[in-house]
Amino acid sequence: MLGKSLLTGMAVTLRELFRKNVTEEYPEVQPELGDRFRGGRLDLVVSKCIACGLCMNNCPNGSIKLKTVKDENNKRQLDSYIHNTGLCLFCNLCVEVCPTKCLVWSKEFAYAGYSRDALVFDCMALDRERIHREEQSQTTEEKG
Amino acid sequence: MNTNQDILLTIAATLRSFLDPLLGNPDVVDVTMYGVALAAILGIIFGNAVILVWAERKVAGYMQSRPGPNRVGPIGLLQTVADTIKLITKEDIRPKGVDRWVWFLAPVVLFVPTLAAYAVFPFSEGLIAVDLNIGLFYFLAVASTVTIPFLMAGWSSNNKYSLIGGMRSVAQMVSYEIPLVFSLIGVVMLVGSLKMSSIVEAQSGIWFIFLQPVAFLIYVIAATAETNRTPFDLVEGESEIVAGPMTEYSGMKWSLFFLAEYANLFAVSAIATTVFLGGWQPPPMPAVMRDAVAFIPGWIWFAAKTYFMIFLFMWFRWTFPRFRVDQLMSFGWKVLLPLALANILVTGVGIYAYRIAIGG
Amino acid sequence: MQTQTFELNMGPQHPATHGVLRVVLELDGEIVVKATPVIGYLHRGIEKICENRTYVQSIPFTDRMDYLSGMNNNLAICQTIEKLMALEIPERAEYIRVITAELNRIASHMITIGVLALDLGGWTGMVYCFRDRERILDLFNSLCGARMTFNYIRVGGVGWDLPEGWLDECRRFLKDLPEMLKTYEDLISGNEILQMRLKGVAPLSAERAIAMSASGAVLRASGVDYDVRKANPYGIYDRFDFEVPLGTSGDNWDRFYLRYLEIIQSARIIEQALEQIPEGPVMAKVPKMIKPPVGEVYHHVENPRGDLGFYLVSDGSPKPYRWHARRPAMINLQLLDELSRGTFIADVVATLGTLDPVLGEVDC
Amino acid sequence: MAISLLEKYSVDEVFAPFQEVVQVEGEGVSQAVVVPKEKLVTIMEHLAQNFSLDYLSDLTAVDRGEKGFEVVYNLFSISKKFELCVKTLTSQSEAEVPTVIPVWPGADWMEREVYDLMGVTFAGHPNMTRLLLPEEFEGHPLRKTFKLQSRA
Repeated sequence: MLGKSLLTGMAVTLRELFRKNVTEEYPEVQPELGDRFRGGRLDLVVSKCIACGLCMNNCPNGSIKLKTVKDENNKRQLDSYIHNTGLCLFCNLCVEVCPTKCLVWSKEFAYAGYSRDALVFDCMALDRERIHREEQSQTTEEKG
Repeated sequence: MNTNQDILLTIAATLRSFLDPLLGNPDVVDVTMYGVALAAILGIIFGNAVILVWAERKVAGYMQSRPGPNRVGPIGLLQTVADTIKLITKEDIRPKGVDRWVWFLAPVVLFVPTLAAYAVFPFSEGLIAVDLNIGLFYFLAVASTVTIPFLMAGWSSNNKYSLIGGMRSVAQMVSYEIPLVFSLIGVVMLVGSLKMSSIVEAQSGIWFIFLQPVAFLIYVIAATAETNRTPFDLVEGESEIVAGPMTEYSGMKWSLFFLAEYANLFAVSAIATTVFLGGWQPPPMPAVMRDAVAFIPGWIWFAAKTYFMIFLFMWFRWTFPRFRVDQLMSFGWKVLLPLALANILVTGVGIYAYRIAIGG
Repeated sequence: MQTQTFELNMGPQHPATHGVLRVVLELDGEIVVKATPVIGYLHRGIEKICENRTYVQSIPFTDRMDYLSGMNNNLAICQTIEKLMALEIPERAEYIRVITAELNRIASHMITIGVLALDLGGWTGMVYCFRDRERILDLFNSLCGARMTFNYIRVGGVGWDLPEGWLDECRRFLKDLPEMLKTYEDLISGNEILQMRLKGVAPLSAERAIAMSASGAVLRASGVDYDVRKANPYGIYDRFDFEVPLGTSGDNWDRFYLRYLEIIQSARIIEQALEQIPEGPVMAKVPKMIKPPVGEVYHHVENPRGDLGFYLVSDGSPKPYRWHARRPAMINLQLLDELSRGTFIADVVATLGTLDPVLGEVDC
Repeated sequence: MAISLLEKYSVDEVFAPFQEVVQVEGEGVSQAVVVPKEKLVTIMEHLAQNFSLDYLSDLTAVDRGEKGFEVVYNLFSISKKFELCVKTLTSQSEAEVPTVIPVWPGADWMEREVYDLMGVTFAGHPNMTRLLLPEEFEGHPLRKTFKLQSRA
């Protein structure tokens, strides 16, 4: 009968009208990212890094650029570590290959900017900032 | 006159008694009062458009398990205002190669019949801008000219999508105008008048939706097609012809189309309310309750019924997929039209039989 | 009366071309005389890129081909490399592969159904499909941290073991699936307007479908029993009991409804896999640097869009000498012209929706 | 499970009329039959008709450097579940093989893609134009002589 299925369809939408909606109100409610989330920036723990360059070599799209220098003991040291998220495929190969596990994904994914340069991160500077923040919070804790 | 005087009528009467000594000549007062009525109708159209755009988005949102606009103003009520500001401040782009005057006039021309149709809506007892004795006929005549601006827009845009849309609008609106008119004829036969107020008053006993259910169904379907809403939104046909005649319009010109769409939606709903749902009269109920709700003015009932009809149209829109152009035409001509004609026949026979029964 | 046909450019920017497909339509009024698809707007040269990458590095690029079914693409490339290396992979990994690939198939078909509803003007159906698909994407997110570009299936197994409670979550999804399908049936596939729009439009004969190398639901809608999972079982698909739904006339309706039926079969496979899944490792012993022996291999799997094949040529070095993908969506898209002729513009949109190309894969 | 056509029948059986021109190359998963391009269409018709290899799974080409271009056809039989890989060679300077559209019309876009990316023309193809790249593009990117530009 023409029309019966139309009424069934209307019943579906009417039922939905009174159901709870599923929207997450994004800026107020942050999404649950899960432990295995990949998609933010790369957090590099400089103190653990041995500057082997495996992450750079394993990157499929050349999004990691690191430079090394030799220190007085002829050991390689990190000179600069640039992660270009604009080129990043978020494939996790760099994190997996790291022998000292000094790379982790940060959960900060909202870094859209007005230029491509905003997508390029200096991971060493970010690490310094992080250490600085931690120290500060430690001192405030001690004071408190 | 009604014992509980309608507040709007009181305002009108006060205004008139205030103007009378001021202007002296009763004709001048009449003209001034028409001006006031026109302003009121414009206010209704714009106010309604703001509410309806918001309501449509809310209804769509809730039907799609999302909240709809909820950022600007309380529960998103000011969203349309914000959008309007955006549309007004947008650059007015005139694409190269458009037929300048026709293209410019199309949205304006579209707005005129829409506005004119509002003159005959009986919002409440006595609350009608012009109670023409051919009110319904006037509405149909005026509303049917809506086709022309769509064709103008489609033809003048110098865009093939617009052209297809314009052609579709002519085919569709002409085809569905006929069942629309025929569905109303049954009611006119019952009332014996085209006057809006008489049609409403004739329903004080029983609403015509109960006497003319088939006509109501045909009217709703044809009206959906007339207002270009899903499942008959072939003129716009988003996924096929981008936006049909509106493809090349932007900014304020586009929003006039948008405004007219919602004004039309209100118009067809108001006519449905007037003709089938008893207009400004409260729903049929026992006499005790009738007295209890007597304080509610007629235009509240009218608005409530009209908004129910609008919700129905929105409900259709957010449930159904779209027809194809050939199916649309064959449905209109092969199903709706014969059905409407049969309805007229049955109504005629019914009226005749009723007269015999009464007479005998 | 003398009439003239005219040309209409549908796309590359058009609401219903599934990305950046351009179709040059020659129209006689509303009737299509000729439809020429013009592709390549999303061509990134993935084949060339992957020939300059190692085997492992080429896996994330396959995610970006058919981005609605990344798991199946990962599966295809990994199995091709494993076939070339003659590598055995652990049981548990095989089961995880099947579960994720079939979940991905369900997600992809949900999009196909929903987007077709949208192309026919039914907005709400699309939203419901996307809403339900979100459940699968959440499952994938907890599994591998990505929602669409997974890079989860790896050479030798899978990247991560299942997190705690994942299988239960998966079972819960399967429990809710019939209700979701009921909703689609009520709102989308049961709708008479939609059936009117699709039934009998753009039929494709079985012979023609085979001759045109069509695959997936497009081929099966014409009644050809060709599902790679059955015809040439890969992985452990021969252990599962499932049916290959077939159409009869190969019209738009068959192509559309087949996807609906395939969701049910995929759910059956997942249910069986969830029962049988053993404990154990999820990764075989694979050398750090993968260097397959000299040789070449063609391997195909059943992608939601059809028969996805990879042709790899190895010269013994860490990089593939030739990396070629047989993309089902591209080959199916060839049919658009002959299927659209004589139908209406509105049908072109529907036909395109049932052929279901993903432009990332068409253009590669 | 699909098996290679050559597991079921011997090469002599399959290619009886063309024995002297057909060669079997590689083994295991790499096994393929190399046919001369002059006989390509005849042999393909023979395979399609007599061994029901009715389905052209894949058509691609490999740049073998000095040896020229190798055009690879992966065939499948939907009814009998055979598979077979057929190859043909064309020299670098000529880079032309006959089209198989008369046998499998579905080869249309696959051949155009090979022409576009590898620069092998298919004689007899009704519309031998670029498929993915723009008309004005110079060169054929999948050739080994075409070097990827490093990112600036």
